[in-house]
Amino acid sequence: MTEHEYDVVIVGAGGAGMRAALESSQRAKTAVLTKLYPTRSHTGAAQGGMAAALANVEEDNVEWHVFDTIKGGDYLVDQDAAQILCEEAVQAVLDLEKMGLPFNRTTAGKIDQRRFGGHTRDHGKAAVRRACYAADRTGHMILQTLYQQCIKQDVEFFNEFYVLDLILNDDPQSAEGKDVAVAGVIAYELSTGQIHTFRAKSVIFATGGAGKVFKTTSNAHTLTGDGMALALRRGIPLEDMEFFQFHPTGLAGLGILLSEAARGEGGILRNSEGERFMERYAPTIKDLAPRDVVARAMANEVREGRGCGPNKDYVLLDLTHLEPAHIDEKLPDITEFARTYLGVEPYTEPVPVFPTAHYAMGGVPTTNNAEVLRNNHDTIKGLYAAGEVACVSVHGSNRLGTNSLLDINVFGRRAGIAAAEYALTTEGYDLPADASALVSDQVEKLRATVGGGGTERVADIRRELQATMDRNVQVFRTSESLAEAHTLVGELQARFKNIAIHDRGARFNTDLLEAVELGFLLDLAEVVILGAEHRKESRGGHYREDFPTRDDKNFMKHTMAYKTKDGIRLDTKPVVVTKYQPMERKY
Amino acid sequence: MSTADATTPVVEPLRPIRSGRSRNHAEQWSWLFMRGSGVLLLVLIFTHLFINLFSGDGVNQIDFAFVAGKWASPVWKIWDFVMLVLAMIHGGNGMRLLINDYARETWMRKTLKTLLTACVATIVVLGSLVIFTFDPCPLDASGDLLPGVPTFCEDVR
Amino acid sequence: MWMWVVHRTTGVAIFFFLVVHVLDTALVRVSPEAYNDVIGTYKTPIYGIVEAGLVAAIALHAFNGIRIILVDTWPWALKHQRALVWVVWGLFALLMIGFLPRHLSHVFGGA
Amino acid sequence: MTATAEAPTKAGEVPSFDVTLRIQRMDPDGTPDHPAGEEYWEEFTLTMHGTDRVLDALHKIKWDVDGSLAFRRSCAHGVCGSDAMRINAKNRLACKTLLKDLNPKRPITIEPIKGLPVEKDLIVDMEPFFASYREIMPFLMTSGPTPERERLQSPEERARFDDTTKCIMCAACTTSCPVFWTDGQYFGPQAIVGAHRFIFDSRDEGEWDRLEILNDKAGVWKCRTAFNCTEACPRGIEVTKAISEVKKALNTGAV
Ligand SMILES: Cc1cc2nc3c(=O)[nH]c(=O)nc-3n(C[C@H](O)[C@H](O)[C@H](O)COP(=O)(O)OP(=O)(O)OC[C@H]3O[C@@H](n4cnc5c(N)ncnc54)[C@H](O)[C@@H]3O)c2cc1C
Ligand code: HEM
Ligand code: SF4
Ligand code: F3S
Ligand code: FES
Repeated sequence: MTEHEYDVVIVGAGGAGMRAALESSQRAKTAVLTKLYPTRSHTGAAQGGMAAALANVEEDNVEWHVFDTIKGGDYLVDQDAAQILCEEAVQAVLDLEKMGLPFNRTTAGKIDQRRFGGHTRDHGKAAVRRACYAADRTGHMILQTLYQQCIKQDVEFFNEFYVLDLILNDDPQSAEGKDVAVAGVIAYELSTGQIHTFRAKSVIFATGGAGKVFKTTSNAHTLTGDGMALALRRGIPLEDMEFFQFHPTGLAGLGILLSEAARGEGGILRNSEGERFMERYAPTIKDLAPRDVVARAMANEVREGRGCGPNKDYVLLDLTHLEPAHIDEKLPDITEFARTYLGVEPYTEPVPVFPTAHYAMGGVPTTNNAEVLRNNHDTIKGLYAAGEVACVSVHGSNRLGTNSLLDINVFGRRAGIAAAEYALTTEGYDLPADASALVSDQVEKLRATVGGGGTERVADIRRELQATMDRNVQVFRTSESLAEAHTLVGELQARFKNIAIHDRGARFNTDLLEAVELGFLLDLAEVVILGAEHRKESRGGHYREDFPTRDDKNFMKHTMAYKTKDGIRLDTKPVVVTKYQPMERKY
Repeated sequence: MSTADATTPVVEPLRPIRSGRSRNHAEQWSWLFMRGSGVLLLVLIFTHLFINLFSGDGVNQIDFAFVAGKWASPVWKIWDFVMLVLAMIHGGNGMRLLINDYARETWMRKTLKTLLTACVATIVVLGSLVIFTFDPCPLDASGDLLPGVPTFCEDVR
Repeated sequence: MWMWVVHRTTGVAIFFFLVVHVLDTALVRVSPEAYNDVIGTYKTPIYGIVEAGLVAAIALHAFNGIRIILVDTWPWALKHQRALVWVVWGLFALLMIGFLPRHLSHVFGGA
Repeated sequence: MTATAEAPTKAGEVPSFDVTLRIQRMDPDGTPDHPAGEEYWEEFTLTMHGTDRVLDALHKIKWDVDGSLAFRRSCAHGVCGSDAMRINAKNRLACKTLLKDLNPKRPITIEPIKGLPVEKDLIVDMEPFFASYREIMPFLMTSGPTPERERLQSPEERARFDDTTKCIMCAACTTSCPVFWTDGQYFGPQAIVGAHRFIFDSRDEGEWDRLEILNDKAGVWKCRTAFNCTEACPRGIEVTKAISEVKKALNTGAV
């Protein structure tokens, strides 16, 4: 075991983690712990763009952006947070440009912007060009640029360190008003199998999403919701976990994402009859409606028998009317995905697509300064969260495309500043002598299963979990489907206790870590299902066939899920409404 | 907290060059030389080979007299000299690159490079001496022409 | 990659040949007889073949050297470097077709 | 191993076939049959489908046959750069290589990328690779006051270095370069690609610092235009071209 001591420890080196590191490392002694090399983080997979009302190509303003964000999130958005997000957006984009990010340019040399789903001019009148982009690899360029700046600043990285526990000085579920603070984190070093303790005055969680609870997903294999699950296990609530975004255009059967930019650049969705069906669902902005609307429309077309292909289980994304040169310039990567993985030539053939699990709107609840909340009022001193792991909540029940790259930059920066400044004011808390006990215990137990009596395989349980989630908790949900999922996940959790792994080794034991990650996924799946069962309405990404309308009277509030000794306890938290009263959501 | 509005401190510019390695552009010159000499060598060697092996009677014509005949002309003397020097430096430099690539231990590198330099130097010196002190009509101890000298030697006498 | 291996090997081969070649030519300073003796062995069939190999090596090295120079300096050549590899082999084949029969007839016929 | 097309497939069903993977393994902790650090080959025969990639086959082994097989992966669609490996003697991304494109009739050989120390099975130590990248100062360098809005750049200026911005640092290029194999000293093509991205960025003013570094013994002049890098790059970056543009800049003194 090795012990370390830092002012600020950042867990995760995606966009949010590195943006925070840039701020924090200038102010305080900072370490970044990441289970992947920073440049492997899934921020790099983001394609379409980053929203900001720069008004470089047409009239636009922050207020319209705020409105779109709130409406897009079906009014479950905390409006003060949305205001911050959109106001700081302009500076966030300009900051990245100054760090060297190679945005696409207008002929005048300014940052170019394009259309994206749900982003409109003047409160919904027409689609607006708000997404700043670098071809269809905006996230890649953000990740690279932030990493480069981290190199410039000599940020200290601990690569391939898996954070497996969070240490607080007290129980976060203790009475309101009491001081609960962070003491540090425990990490497992992949290359040696060693356990490291990090004492820290501040800890920032930036561990990204949890898409792997689903089978069909645009998320990486490594997006197993570690940060959320760790927080949950230590008694910190999770907010709005039932809201998961299903992105309309995943490559059929594979889930690999084709950015909304494809539609932003003019791509059209068609059913088996060749009909542009979005005209029926969203007459004004058609294919550029928000993702929940489009995903549901697609799933509905397939259900009503207008799906394409031998099994009639997907629809088509048609780019054939676009100039090949235009496609090459604006959408080079995603068209290559279609070629590589489906053997489809997008210049001449429409591409088979179907909704894919994409983004967790929910997560660890935070204030607008990224401080983690342990109930509706109190923060945990020194603990911060930013990025997809967090729920501020700027996305409400449905995130608008390009608002997440914005989120990680705005709130990543805020988290970095706040964490460092707090760290400079405190001595921090000492780790207890047995701080790493839980982790070493967990690791040793798993090692001991090699060749032992365990009969269950990690992969089998994971496959069943993902299949259940896809079948029952996807675009359409009912009380029956959720109940089925609930029972199944319960069974899987029981079976998980009886697993056996193969690899006893100390070095690069990825077998062991996959088992740990499955544990996280199982915990999170339960929270997602419970939240969805409880929310008897349809809103944004959560659609209950048995309750197909939005119910502001009973459910205009955030879900808060707490893990207690007796299982998950659900509670609610009010939504912050400042200017925009809920209205019917039409596009 | 209003911390998020705090301005970002300016980052000190880094030392201009971090890499502590030597840089006297030697490798650039070597690279340019390889290309320059390559082109020249192409002309020199192909002509050389053409004359020696292809034209006339091919390889069979080569003997002392043939060499003497060629070197009677200063053009061929210079030609062969330039070719010799360029080829040896080009080849020698090429061998140096190989040594750099394959010999990992410093002592090995050093030894090989010393050997190489010695070898190239000897060959260049020896070759130049031969070309420029060449006597087409050497005499034996008794003052007679050695056998095998070109026929024109008779006239010279 | 394979052209790089070829270039390297031929370069080294030529280098060592050149060393030997200068040494034997140096014999012209010793005596015509000594020189002619050594050169005489070049005219045996075995040496004839070695000599052909040498010409082949030089030709390949030289043509490929030119290809490398072109690729380094001329964007068109860079783009079509694969085609140029075939051009190198083509030129090489042509040269050898021109040279070999004649050389071998000198070697095997004449001596 | 012969591929056996299975009994007539239903319409729309992806045909399946048998394929053998021959994987180079090494366990730093040792196994009952192999001492620590020994490199050995192991074969696995699997039934796979037409749309499956090499990564799917590796997962199938890891998940269903032998959990100790170690390799890196994350995004599974060729954007994170985790899973470069030597597949049938060529560097590729496992997640971007379809089995059916590899002639599944013959065993598919899979080795770790060459030239970096192997840590376990297909995992190599990437630190030397990233160290080279760090050394070329891969960040925008500017002088003078920071403008309030964005620095202007025309689409043409932007296009100049577009190709090299695509790099995902998978190391497929560097570890396919024969010069890098012979000599760990060489910065390797990726570092040059990384430098190229800034050298030709009209906003950057550090180009001569970087060019000086690349003018070094370990720099661009080590490149023997072997083109392996260009052929290996999964992002289709014209790596040799980028290197040649850097050489040209050094030779002409103009960027
Ligand atoms: C295919 C795709 C396309 C997208 N396109 C867009 C778009 O166009 N516009 C937009 O705005 N948004 C887009 N998004 C969403 C957006 O990219 C993500 O939400 C965002 O990048 C998340 O960033 P992050 O920093 O929170 O997490 P990530 O980038 O996922 O980083 C997570 C980090 O946490 C680390 N980590 C995780 N667990 C642990 C642990 N236990 N210990 C240590 N480290 C850990 C990982 O190593 C990693 O470094 C897209 C998402 C996907 C999947
Ligand atoms: C005939 C005309 C010749 C041409 C056009 C030529 C061209 C070249 C070029 C351009 C290179 C540099 C390759 C690179 O940097 O990648 C080179 C390398 C080399 N040349 Fe030549 N050359 C010729 C003759 C010779 C001769 C006569 C010798 C031997 C004495 C020789 C030995 C070498 C060696 C050893 C190398 C180094 C190879 C390497 O590092 O891979 N060359 N040649
Ligand atoms: S240049 Fe290509 S091969 Fe090399 S690291 Fe970058 S993406 Fe990989
Ligand atoms: S493979 Fe190596 S030699 Fe040059 S062209 Fe590529 S870096
Ligand atoms: S897994 Fe990300 S590139 Fe292959």
